[in-house]
Amino acid sequence: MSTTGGMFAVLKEKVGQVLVPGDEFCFGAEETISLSESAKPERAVCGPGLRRSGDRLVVMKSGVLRHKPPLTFWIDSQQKRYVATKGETVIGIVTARAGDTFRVDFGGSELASLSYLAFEGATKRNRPNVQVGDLVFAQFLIANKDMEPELVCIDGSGRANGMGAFGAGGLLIKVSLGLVRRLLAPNSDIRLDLEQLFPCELVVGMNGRVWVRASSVQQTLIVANLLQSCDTMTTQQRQQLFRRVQQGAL
Amino acid sequence: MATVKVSEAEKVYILHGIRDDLRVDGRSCEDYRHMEVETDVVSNTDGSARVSLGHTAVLVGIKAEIGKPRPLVPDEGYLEFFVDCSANATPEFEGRGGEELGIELSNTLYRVFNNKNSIDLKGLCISAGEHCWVLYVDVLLLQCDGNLYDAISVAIKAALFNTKIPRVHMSSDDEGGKEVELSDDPFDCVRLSVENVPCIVTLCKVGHRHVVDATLQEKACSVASLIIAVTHRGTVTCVKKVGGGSLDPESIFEMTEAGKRVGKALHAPLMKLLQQEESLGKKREKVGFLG
Amino acid sequence: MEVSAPSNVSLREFGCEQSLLSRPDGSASFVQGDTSVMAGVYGPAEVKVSKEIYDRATLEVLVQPKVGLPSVRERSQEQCVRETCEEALLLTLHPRSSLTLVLQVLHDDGSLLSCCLNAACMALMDAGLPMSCLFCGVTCAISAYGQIITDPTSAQEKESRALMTFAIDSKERKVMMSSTKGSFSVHELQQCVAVSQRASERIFQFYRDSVRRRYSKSL
Amino acid sequence: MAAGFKTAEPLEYHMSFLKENCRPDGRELSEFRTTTLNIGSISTADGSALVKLGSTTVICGIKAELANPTVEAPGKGYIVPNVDLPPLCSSRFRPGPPGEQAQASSQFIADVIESSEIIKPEDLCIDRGKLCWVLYCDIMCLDYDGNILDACIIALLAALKNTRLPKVTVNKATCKPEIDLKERHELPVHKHPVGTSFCIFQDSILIVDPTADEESLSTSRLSVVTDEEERLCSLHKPGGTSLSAEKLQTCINRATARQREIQKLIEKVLNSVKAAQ
Amino acid sequence: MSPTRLCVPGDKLCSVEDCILGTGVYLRHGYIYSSLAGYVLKKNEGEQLPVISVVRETEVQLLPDVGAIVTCKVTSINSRFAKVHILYVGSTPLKDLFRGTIRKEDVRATEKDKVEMHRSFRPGDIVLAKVISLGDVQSNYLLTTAENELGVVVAHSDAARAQMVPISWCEMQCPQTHTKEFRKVARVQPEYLEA
Amino acid sequence: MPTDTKRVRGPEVSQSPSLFDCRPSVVPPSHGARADGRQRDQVDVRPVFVRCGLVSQAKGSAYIEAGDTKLLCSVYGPRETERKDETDMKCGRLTTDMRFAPFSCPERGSWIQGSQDKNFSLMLQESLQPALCLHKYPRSQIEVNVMVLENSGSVQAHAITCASLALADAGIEMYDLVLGCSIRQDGSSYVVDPTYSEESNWSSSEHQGGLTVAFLPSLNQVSGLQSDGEMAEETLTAGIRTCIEGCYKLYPVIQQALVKAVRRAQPPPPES
Repeated sequence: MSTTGGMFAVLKEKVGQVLVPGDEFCFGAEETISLSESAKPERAVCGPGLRRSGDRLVVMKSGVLRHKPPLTFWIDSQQKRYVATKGETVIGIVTARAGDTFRVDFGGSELASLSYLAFEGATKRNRPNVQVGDLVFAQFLIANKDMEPELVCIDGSGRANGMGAFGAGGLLIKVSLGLVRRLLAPNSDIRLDLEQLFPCELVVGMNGRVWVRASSVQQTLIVANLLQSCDTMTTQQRQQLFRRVQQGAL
Repeated sequence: MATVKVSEAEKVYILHGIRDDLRVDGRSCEDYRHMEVETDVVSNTDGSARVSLGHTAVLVGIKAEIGKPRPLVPDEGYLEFFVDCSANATPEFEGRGGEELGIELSNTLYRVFNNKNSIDLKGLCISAGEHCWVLYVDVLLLQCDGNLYDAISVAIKAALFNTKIPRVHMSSDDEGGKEVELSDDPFDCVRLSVENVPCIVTLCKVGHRHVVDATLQEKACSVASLIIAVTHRGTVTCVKKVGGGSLDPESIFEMTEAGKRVGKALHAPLMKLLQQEESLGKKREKVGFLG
Repeated sequence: MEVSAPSNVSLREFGCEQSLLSRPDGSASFVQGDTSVMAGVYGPAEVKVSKEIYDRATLEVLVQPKVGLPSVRERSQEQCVRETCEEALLLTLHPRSSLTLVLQVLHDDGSLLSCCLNAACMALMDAGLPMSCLFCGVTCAISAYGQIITDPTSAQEKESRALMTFAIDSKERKVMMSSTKGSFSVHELQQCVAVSQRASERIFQFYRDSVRRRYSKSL
Repeated sequence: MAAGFKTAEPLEYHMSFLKENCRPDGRELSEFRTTTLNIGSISTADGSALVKLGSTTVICGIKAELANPTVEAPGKGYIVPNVDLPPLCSSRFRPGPPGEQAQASSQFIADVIESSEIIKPEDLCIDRGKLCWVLYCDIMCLDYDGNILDACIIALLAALKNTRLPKVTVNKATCKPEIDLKERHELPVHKHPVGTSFCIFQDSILIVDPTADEESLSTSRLSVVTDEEERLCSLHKPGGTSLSAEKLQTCINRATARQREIQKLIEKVLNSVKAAQ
Repeated sequence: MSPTRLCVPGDKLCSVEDCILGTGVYLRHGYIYSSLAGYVLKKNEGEQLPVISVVRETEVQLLPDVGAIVTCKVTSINSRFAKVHILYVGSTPLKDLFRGTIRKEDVRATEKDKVEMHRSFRPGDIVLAKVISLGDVQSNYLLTTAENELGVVVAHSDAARAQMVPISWCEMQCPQTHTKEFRKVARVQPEYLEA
Repeated sequence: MPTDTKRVRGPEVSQSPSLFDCRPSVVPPSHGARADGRQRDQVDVRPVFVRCGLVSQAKGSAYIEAGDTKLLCSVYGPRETERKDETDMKCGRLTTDMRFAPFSCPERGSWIQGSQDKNFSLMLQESLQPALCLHKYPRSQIEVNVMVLENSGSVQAHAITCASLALADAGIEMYDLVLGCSIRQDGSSYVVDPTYSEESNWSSSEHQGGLTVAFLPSLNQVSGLQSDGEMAEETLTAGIRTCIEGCYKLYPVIQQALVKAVRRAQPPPPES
């Protein structure tokens, strides 16, 4: 048992280490934890892979313990299957129309629904030009375990804000969810390395789908392949590979 | 089984007609529709026949193969029935629908032939307990327009009439083992006696009367039918009530009586026709497979 | 005949690799001596209406033998593995979805059920499915001379007069699953459970080391 | 009130009883339902028994046939047990090939036969390497109200005790067996394994002889099979909530007591059958 | 005729001129026959003729019928409808599973276009509803909760799984965490409470 | 045949010991008294023992024992129809499944259902359906399961009787009970409610046949009829009459069993 205050110290000590399901941390009486984002500064926020059980904090996924000051903790795991989370943006494939909604496959356990009206400027008369088979970049409006997830292509103020159906061209690839998070992190080193290589458009969905378009098909393919191989490489290996590509060796 | 939708008004019309012994197509209650029989229509079988009755069409092929007698009756050969309900006949046969009907039809055929006299099973035995002829009777439904049982039974009788089983000799080799030798001469073959093969008559109860060879419309007006397998002597080898309704005993007795009468009368013209066709031999005019 | 438990538990050499298959959402191979099992996990995925459970995920386990079709024996193993996994997984977090665990036996040289359990646990972890604890499988054989042999080979299994496989949880080291063959006394059973609990410590440490190796690149 | 609660919130309904150390059917936690036995009622079988455990009804019929032994075991016969859960016995089972539960039960019974040595396969040998008996032990559930494993073992044991095999002689000249169906002899039954099944509720409450409802709501099941020498023939716990050593010992003690009760019951019924003949 | 007369299906009970048909009987050729095995019951309800019925131990309301009040458990929801399992018809428990659907437009009587399914029901909730249609080939029984007396009667809180207490027609509260959750709450009437 | 992977398997082939029986098999006599002492050419059915409500899990159930023939039937439903089509919207569906326990016949049977069992199931369905008020059960199906525990002849007929009892026990609305009876024609004489050996051992004379009738006693309707073998039309009609007579003999026993079951389930309601 850790002493009061020492609990967070123990947790912080473990940051960056690999934990497995069943690992536990005990809270002292004064320490509280909040499951909601709107935590007061002294409360710890329990992120993905962690769960509160009574007065304990229990690990439920294997991975690396991460910490974001002041007291946000989560497990960074290399998971392939995406689980819908409210507010996250994903790339989905329109698989069917049902009534006045589209059914969208986003790689989760069930299809999400996407209303005809959830596009910028769409009205009952003016329906968006989206066909079955099209790719959409959309955000989760509803995502919880009790309900069918629902996507929208507009933000709170009704703007597209970068979301909507994709145009022609480009290539969709699938990468690990861990890589997606690294790509989306502020000042992502992979992204910086790529930018130095050659200009390309990159749309990253939290569901592990990445859409790439560069100036030529050849360059698009190179970027796609580089990204997919990033998953299994250390930083040095990656930088070495990027250098070789830049030199035209590959 | 293939069904059609019949409106209430049509039902009343059909019912009243039958009450007055006048059916929609002009027949009286115990008349068959036009029937065509053609034998030897499939070359790779030992016997075959095609029968059409109205728009119902069935094809029967018989293959004779050497097998082992059943342990309980070592001195007899046996028959195997298989009814294939092709999805061509009616779209309802697609998937499991056809399979179930096929099992029902073939089970009934086993019952119809489950007696000692229909086919001389002892004659199919080659050596007791070891070898016998097995006749595989394959029925293919080409088109369904009601009254499948009757059409199938006529086709089977015709195909059995047409069946030629190669003659076999038993020879013993040096070590005392026995071997079956088939005759090399394709014309050296045995024919089956089909005299006692029964024909099925289906009687469909419509209103207070019953009709023979019901069309699909007439069937839709009926709650139950009786099928009766009758030999040329009038012996009944199988009766069976089919359909979801019930029948009162008196009408069953009327129906069996009618069935016997109609069935008995069916045999003589059929045999005559078969023999006539046989005598024409190769010269006969082929109507064509689906003619 | 009184059984004698070895003072230190001996296990064959273990090996494990996670994430080695690209199609499943989680995968692992587990090797115990010459016994080896490959596990793949799919899900949480869409569930058939007939199998849908309104408040939790539906788990299906398939055991594929090295040769031939799965038989009644595999069905019994599937049941043991499935109910063990169901206890460890937090299935209520993914209601109305399906999880599928496929265990392909690559080679059987004894202790197969425990190897299946170990492969299953590593694959579930790799898939990132929420779990309340880990579990491991331990097989014990009681030899004709009354010795307890942990993690026996096929030959040792054949010569044994009793064979027991347990699944042990990582939280309290209690018995989650038990499957036995042959007859044995209560005392022998207690000894085997104790030995298995000790063995489980080593296996859980091995799990932790394997996972650490896997995440070494992202540390 | 009670009926409504039972269907809408079955777990809460059961827990409300278990917390008071009793069960919805009025039993105590460690109490079995009434066990009744009917031996030898099927004349078409070589041995048969019908067991009722409360409402749960299981019938076992044994048919002996002749076969060639395998090359690997020329001196052994075959014992082929199968458990069937037909749609007749409960609406939870659908027509078609056996489901997982039926298959796992069949395997369990096969394991118990092998582990307990209830029948030695050597006893089924007629002519080494040439001819042996196959005992088809077909067990069928007629009414499924939980705990079929215990009922199956009792039915199997009683049916085997009731089995009479016809006399076989191998004709020296023809090498063919000759059988006298009228002259029959008993089958040596070496052990008397009896099973006791438990269910665990909410990680700690242990109940014996669960009904179908209790089985489906519990978090774990456990079956202990013991013989007359108090040796364990099977400790079968297919997963679920983990169990402490103390609880396990409680289960084993209950199982040994149950074994004695059932062995007595079988003897009693067998004697009354013999007396009636 | 003895009041405790027993009959089996097919028994001729009386002429149609003597009685009015109740339940468990049928009419054939001017006579009333029993269609059940049970007790014959004649009731005088002020009419000229008594009503004749055959009754059994349980009410023979075996199937949900249009207009029946049913108790059901929510199994899944999406933005358009909730799927439920029907557990009771009136106060008779069903032995077998029947599925029903509550469409968004049938949740409540007012402001139908503002209904949000996840603010009305959650999986696991016990709901009182009324059958409005037997549905067609594709669909299940269609149910409605658009009456004050219909809606959620039992719900468990997301946080503590504790049974919540209704505090208004659209909110329920967890007694442990005091968090409020939205539901289409039924104003429970005593006659349904026993279910 | 593909190997059955869902059952414990035995050897590839095994043979029934009766094939090697060293004693000559006894053919039952074709004249005089029957093996069990019953009379030939008379409506001499075996006394039946019937009991309702033995299967606790079923909505209704019945057990029938006639001589050594033992059958159990359970009824489930009405429950939601699995495969729906238009007619199911107005009318309920009746499904039947009749099976033989592997140990029920002198020769061990396979677990896998043969086409013979399907034939039994079909006749059971067609015989029961006319008696049921299926229009009272829209969108649902009623399932009848029959298990033959011991086959000592006339199983189809007893299965029909047993199933109609189980349906009535389940409280399914019916126009009438359905009773079954079989006869076996053997030359010029016949036996009613034949045993297994009377069914399977035919003497060599001509005109052998079997006939099973399902009958609604109160409505005087035949709901099921099936025969095989060879019979003159007059013999057949006489046989049908005999079977109907056999059904009437059974009728009071079945009525009483059902009345007893109702009384056991519940005391009489108070007089209004």
